[in-house]
Amino acid sequence: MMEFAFYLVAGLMLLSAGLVAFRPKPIESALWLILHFFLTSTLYVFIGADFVAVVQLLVYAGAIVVLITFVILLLNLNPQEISGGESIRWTSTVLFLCSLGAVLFCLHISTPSLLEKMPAPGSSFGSIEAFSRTMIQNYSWSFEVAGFLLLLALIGVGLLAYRRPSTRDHSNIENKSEAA
Amino acid sequence: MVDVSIAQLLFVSFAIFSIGAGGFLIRKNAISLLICLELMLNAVNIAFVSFSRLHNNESGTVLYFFVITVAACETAVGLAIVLNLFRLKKNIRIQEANALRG
Amino acid sequence: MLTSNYLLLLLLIPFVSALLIPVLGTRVVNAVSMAIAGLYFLVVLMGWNSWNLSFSADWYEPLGLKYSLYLDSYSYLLILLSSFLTILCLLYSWKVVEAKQKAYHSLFHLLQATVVACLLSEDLVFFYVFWEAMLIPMYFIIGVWGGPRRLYATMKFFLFTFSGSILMLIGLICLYVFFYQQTGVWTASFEVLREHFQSHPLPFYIEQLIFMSFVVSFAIKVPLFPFHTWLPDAHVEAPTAGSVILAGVLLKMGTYGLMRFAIPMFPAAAASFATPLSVLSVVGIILGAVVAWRQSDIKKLIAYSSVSHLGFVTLGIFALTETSWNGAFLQMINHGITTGALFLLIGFIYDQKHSRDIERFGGLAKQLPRFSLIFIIMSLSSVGLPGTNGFIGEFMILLGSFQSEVVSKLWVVLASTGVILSAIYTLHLVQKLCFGKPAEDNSFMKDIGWKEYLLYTPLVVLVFVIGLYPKWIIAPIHETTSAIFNLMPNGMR
Amino acid sequence: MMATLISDLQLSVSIWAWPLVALAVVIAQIVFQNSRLSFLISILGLGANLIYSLWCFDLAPVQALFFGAVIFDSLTQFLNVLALFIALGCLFISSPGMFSQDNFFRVHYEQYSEFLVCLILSGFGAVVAFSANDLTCFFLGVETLAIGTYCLCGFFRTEIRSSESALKYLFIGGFSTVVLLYGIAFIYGSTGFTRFDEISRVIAAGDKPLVLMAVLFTMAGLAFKLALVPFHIYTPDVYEGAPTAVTAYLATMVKLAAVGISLRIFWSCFGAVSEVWIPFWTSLCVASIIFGNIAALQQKSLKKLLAFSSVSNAGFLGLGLLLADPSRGIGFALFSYLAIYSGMSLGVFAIVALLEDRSKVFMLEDLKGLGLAKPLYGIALAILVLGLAGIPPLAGFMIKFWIFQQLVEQSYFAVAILAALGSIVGVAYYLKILMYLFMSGDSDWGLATRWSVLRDQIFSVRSLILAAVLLSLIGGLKPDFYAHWILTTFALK
Amino acid sequence: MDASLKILSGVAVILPLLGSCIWFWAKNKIGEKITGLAATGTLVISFICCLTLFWQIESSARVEFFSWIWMGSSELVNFSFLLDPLSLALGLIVTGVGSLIHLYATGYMHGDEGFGRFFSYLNLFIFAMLMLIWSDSMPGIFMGWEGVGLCSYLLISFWFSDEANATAGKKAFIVNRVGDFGFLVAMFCIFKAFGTLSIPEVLAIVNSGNLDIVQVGWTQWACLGLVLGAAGKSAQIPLYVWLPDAMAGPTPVSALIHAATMVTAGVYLCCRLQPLFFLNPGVMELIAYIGGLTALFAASIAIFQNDIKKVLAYSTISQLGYMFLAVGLAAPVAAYFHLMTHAFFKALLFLGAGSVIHGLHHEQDMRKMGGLRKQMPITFWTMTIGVLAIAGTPPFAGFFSKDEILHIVSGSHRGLLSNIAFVTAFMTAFYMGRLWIMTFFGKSRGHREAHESPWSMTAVLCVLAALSAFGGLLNWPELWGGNAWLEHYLGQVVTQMDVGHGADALEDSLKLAGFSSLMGLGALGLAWWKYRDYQTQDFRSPAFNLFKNKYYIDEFYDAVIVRNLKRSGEFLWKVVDQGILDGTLNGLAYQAKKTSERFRRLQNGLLQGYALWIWLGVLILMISAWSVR
Repeated sequence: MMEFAFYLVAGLMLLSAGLVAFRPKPIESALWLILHFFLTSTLYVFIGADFVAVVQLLVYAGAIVVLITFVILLLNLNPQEISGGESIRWTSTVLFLCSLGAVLFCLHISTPSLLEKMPAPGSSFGSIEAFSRTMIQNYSWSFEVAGFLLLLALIGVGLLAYRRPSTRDHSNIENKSEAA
Repeated sequence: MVDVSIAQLLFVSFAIFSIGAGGFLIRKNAISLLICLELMLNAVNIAFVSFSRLHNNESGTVLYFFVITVAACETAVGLAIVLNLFRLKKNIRIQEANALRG
Repeated sequence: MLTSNYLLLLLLIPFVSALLIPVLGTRVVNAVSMAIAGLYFLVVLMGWNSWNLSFSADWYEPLGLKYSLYLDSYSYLLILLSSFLTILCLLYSWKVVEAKQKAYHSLFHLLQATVVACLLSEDLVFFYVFWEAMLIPMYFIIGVWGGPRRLYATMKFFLFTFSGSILMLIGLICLYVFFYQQTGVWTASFEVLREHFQSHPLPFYIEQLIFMSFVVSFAIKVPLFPFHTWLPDAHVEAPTAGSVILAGVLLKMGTYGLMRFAIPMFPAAAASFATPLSVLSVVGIILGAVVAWRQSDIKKLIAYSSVSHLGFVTLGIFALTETSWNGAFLQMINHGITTGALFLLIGFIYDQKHSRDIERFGGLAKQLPRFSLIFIIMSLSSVGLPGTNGFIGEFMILLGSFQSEVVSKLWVVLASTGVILSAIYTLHLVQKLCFGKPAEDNSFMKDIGWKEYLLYTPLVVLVFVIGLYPKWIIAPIHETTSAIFNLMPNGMR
Repeated sequence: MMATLISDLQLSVSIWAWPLVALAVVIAQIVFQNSRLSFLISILGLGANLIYSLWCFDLAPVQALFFGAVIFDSLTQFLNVLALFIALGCLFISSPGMFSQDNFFRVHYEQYSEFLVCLILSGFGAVVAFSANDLTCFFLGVETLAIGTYCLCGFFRTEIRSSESALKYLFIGGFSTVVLLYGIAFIYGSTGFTRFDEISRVIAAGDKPLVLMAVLFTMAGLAFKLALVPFHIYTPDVYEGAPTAVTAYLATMVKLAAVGISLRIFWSCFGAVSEVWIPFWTSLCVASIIFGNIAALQQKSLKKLLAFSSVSNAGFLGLGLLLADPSRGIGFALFSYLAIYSGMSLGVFAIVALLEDRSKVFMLEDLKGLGLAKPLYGIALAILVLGLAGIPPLAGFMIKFWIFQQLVEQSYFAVAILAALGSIVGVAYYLKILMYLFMSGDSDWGLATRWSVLRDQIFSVRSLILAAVLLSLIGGLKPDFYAHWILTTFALK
Repeated sequence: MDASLKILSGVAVILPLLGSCIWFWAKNKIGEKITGLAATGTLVISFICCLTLFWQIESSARVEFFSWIWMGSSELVNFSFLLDPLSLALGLIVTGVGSLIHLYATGYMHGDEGFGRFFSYLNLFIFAMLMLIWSDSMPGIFMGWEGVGLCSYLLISFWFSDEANATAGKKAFIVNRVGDFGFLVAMFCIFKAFGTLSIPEVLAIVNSGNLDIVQVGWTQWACLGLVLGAAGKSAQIPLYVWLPDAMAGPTPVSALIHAATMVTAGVYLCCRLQPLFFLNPGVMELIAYIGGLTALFAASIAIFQNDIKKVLAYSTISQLGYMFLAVGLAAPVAAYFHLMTHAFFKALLFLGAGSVIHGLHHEQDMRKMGGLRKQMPITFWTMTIGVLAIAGTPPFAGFFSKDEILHIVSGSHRGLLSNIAFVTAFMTAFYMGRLWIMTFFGKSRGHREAHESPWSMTAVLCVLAALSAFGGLLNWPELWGGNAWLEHYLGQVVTQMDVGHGADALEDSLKLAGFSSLMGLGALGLAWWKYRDYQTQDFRSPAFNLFKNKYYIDEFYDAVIVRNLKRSGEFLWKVVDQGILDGTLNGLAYQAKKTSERFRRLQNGLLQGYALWIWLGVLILMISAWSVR
């Protein structure tokens, strides 16, 4: 039963992934992405990583996708902007290469030791406590670095997107640079 | 709690990655590319979590966390850049961003 | 007797002057650099008969690289030649080169410096370093002050030579590393390596490979057929003084390398390659001569004649007999004198008429008798007329090669036909240039004056002094030759 | 536990001083809103860090800090010093815009402080990466570096080229990040650990099924950072579009981090299975040397040409990495190459930054006559370029020489020869730059740059150029000063 | 004694050298007359030196000066002279005839702008010639050998403004170079065989007789090389072609260099190294046949020449053929004897011709002459003597020398050769007669008023006439009660084939002499009959075109050798050098550029294209990993 459920979820994941990747409108893909993340968290539940599943929902579906959607709406792209019908040759090449990659991948990982079922995890696996202990102890340094990474991202975004009101003659610079 | 083999999980992960890669390679506007990037990172995350399960330790989970952190940052910066480019070019068609060719 | 600091002096004077000249005032550049060159020539003369000096200082100790200098008569004579020719070149360029004089003079001194450093170095890596560094000043001299197609020519010159020497680099690194692996000591000192690899020879095919890597690099510089095609272009495009140095000094570095490094290091391999290499030399002799005959550009003609002459030299070298080596080395110097003089002479008329087309001249013997006299004398010395220096060299080379065990007599006889061919193209040149009806538009040309006398007299004198009493120069050459041959295995002698 | 934490902090000051400087800049910016002040702070902070880390450069046995997440050994310290030098250099290169009255620069340099923070924090990322003893640190460091550079590339945000380069770098970088993440996932998956020492222990213990995948994906990811063929494909565009200071940063800092982390991954983790990855890695490096040099031949844009040259140099770096098995203590070639190459390319990019005109692409033709109009810049550029080409007696030659030497020593003969051939091709385009500099005949060097007003009072950049030139000269003529440092640092023989 | 020898020979050699250096510049300073006389004076002095040497040295002497080529291992070559009958006799002739001709030239070259240059070359020639005949080492000889070649080159193209002269000079030098090539190879072989190049040592080894087969083999090659060299210098088949063109030079030059002295160097060399040739009878045979053929060949051409100097040139070749014939038949003395007499009468003839030309303002075509008997009597009479001498009419010099050669030939029982010799003798007499008659008899054919030459020329003519009249006394055969002085004198160094003694031998020789002299007179008579009232007609039937065109040999050489050499030059330059070698290089460069261009186009600026590349890289890695696994 559970087996079937797993396969079902996996199949749905692939399907949703396909929709995410190949729906013409970005907004659609964003929405499909949310579904995909839901399915992913289900998968995590299946393999017993409950906490991860929660985080997946909160952070990914909650934060990132919303951010993306927001930007999409902000840009409110006109249809001819997004209807980038890609040439079929290009598509087929890429799809071929990707499937080739998948096949190779399978060839590489198909060794008996990997094919047998995974042993049942320890009782504490996936629990918040175990996770946070590991995180705080062994990975404290990485944690700090991650903090600085976020700071960097913040400032970087400011560098790229933020404009001081004091800036006077923007427009002409832009025109100039477009002309260039 | 199902018992599956790591190979199956890896296959799922890599299949999603391939799909994401495919989308990444053929979509025409920058936002979709970002989305596909997210898809791929998610695929990697599946691998991490599965391995974490396989080895029955939390390191994989930790990696998962850092990956989503990075994903968030990349998305943010990426969106900022896309915004900027949109300001400059009034479109975000990737194939038109080729001022540096040759 | 001079101390080993003398070598440092030899090395440093040109380097310092190369750095000094750019900061001088434009007005005095000519004079000062001439003065330095003259001074340097005197300093070099001072060292006559005091060779076998050596000097050594750590360059990079952990890998056993040393600035180790060694002065034997070979390197001494070439240094003498190059300093001598440098004076003449600067003297020639006195009123001729007006553009960017500082850079010009500085580059000539730099070239001198690199050449001297290359000749003095006993450490293989050090030798290689300056062997390559030599290219840079020449690259600029041709490229900046050269003719219309100078960019192509200088690029060809640089790349051609560089690609050869890269192979040599791999070869010498192999030696250097093998020695380390066998003894646990890092050194690139030629003497040490040679002794070691003669007592503990490498597998023969490896010896041959490394030897060939050296030979290819040197052969490109010489240039030996079929690597000679850069030479005509470089000569045609180079400014006169550049051609003189190129022909007089740079080409000699190749043969010098063969005699001083490649063959002493691997005599057996050399013997095993003697036949193909001497055949190439003979081909070079004949091809150079016959092609030279067909040229209408005078400089190109002389360039091809250089190919032919240096074919004699390499033949003498690969014949591996003492006589032929003495002859070969003497011929190197002769070629420096004669061809240098010819280039100077051609430059003299080129600067007046701005044409090198052989057909546009004629009857100069009437309008420029003094010029023609010197020109004919030099041509005869390049033909190898007995009594001039050319004969001694060619004669010793051919005689020695004929006695050699490793080279078949047939090739030597074929090479001797070069005597006929050289007469053909040289007399062709002389006739076109000096004889025949005077070309109507030569009338404005002026004959050589005191400056040119200053330029050519020493060369003419040398032609006859070496031609009639060569002992004074062969004796020192023979010292080194016999030293090298004494170190060769008995089979070689 | 607390005590160990504190002692670790004491030990690793030179690492976490980076983000401290960044924070200081942020605060200063918030308070004073003065980009010059922030510049001063960052210079002082990094300088202090540099002095400090040179001051207490201890060669104590390897210490793993922060529960073994960070490894603070001589490699970390050495690379940290280099990273500080590079960061300072790039700050210098980017500084002149501050003083510009020009509209373009005024607009962008209003956010100079953010620029500084990004630069410093990404530098911190680099340090974290090569000081990592743990997959997470490694990954986070690499990503910090990457994201920082994405932002830096887009610094001139009103300029399409700059934004585009940021866009490309981000997307392709993100793609490669995924690949790299797969590598990490497989490392973790095949061993179950994230600490390098444990990983290596497990891998050495016996063959794990996924190790091969781990090697392949990690290699792909790192090859992207190091810009090896075919993962170099983004370099020309990104280098072209990015602000020149950032280009310099990409060409030096990113490669530095990549080399450091590759050392750790390949030799510390995969040391036991070196026979698995060495063939792949070697072929990548050789491909980049040959491809990069050939591709550069026809480049008209200077920065793209330099991008390709950096590709070929990355190939040499990769070879150095191949030869730098720390367990056998033979990293000398790699480290000297890293140091000298970074110095030289910083110098080159500094000159480019001085001469360039952001409003259009910097073409090779724009160099025409520079050597005559501004001889000092011309000569400096010539020296640096010749250094990159590896012409003796410059430092560029010595580092290549050591690479070749170790290749031969570990008997990678074919690799050595291929690399040599590649560098022959390379010389051609470096010489082309010299041609444009000196041989274009006309001295009307008319590249109207926005900085022409203040070009002559930029002390910082000129001092940087001077330093690079001196490094390139002295490093060749007297290599001891850095070689000894490296040797003692790594206790190499 | 030795010191005096050294000084004498040194002076004899050095004076002309110094002279040549001086006259080149001096003429403008000190004027023509003094220059000419001084130049002649130097020659006279060295002639006197030679005479004294001739008296002082009874058998032979070596005079060492200083070492020349020093090969490091051993003193190889010295500047040192070997003064023995061979060299002394020839030295006398060179300096003697030389000084006469210098004197003549002062008159002949009067008013030429290159006057000083001319004498300096002439002196230089004497120097080189003395080096040639006196040096005791092969390279020494070679130095002189090439030196005379150089001088002949310079003198032939003396009036260089005319392209033809320059070309002729070039031709002479290059053809000689071919010979010199043989000489060089010969030297190498000799050194290979004996380890020395000093002639006395070589001859000593050869005469000692203990040679192994290898050495003999080398000597054979050496001899062949020497034959080539001699053929080049002495204008024998196949290298005679330069001599006729050499007539482009001033007439005194033709007389001195191309008749009396230089061209005989080959003969001298063969006599000098006679023992070496004795080792190789085959080569001797070759020499004999070359000589015979050349004699006949050249004579047959001479009959049909109209340029007076060309006739003499071909006759010179043919006479040289006689000498080679003698040498080949191991009769060096005879050869030498003929060499000397020939030097006299041929110089006389040339100078006579020169005086005619001079008198006719540089008209050389015999068809435009005629009837000069009255206008230039001295020239006429002296020429007459010369003609009689060369025609071999007793008792003039030519008679004895030629007769001796004929005698030897007929004695050597080689039917072909003896026939050739006799026919040639007949032809010689005929064409000389033709020349004589066409020039001096009949009526004058359209030339302007001729005048007798100045005393300096006529005087010389007289002296030479005397010499060629009585030169035969030098070697009055013993058979005819003479003392055969020359034979004994040279006998010290060379060995002459014995021609027999006794009554029957006498009878034979007398028969022979009578026959040959009658033949000569007959030929002259024939010529008189044919040409006495010569207008403009000559042998007109096309059957003679072959002879008129000198057997088309020049054309043949041009077509076969020169053209092909040129063509191969073009080929090597255009095809091999620029086509293959440079082509390969430029091709490589071009390919590199094209590849680079492709790579550049590969940077199409499309982000996803780049991503695809990276993806491909990953795939490639995976595939290769899979395939190696």
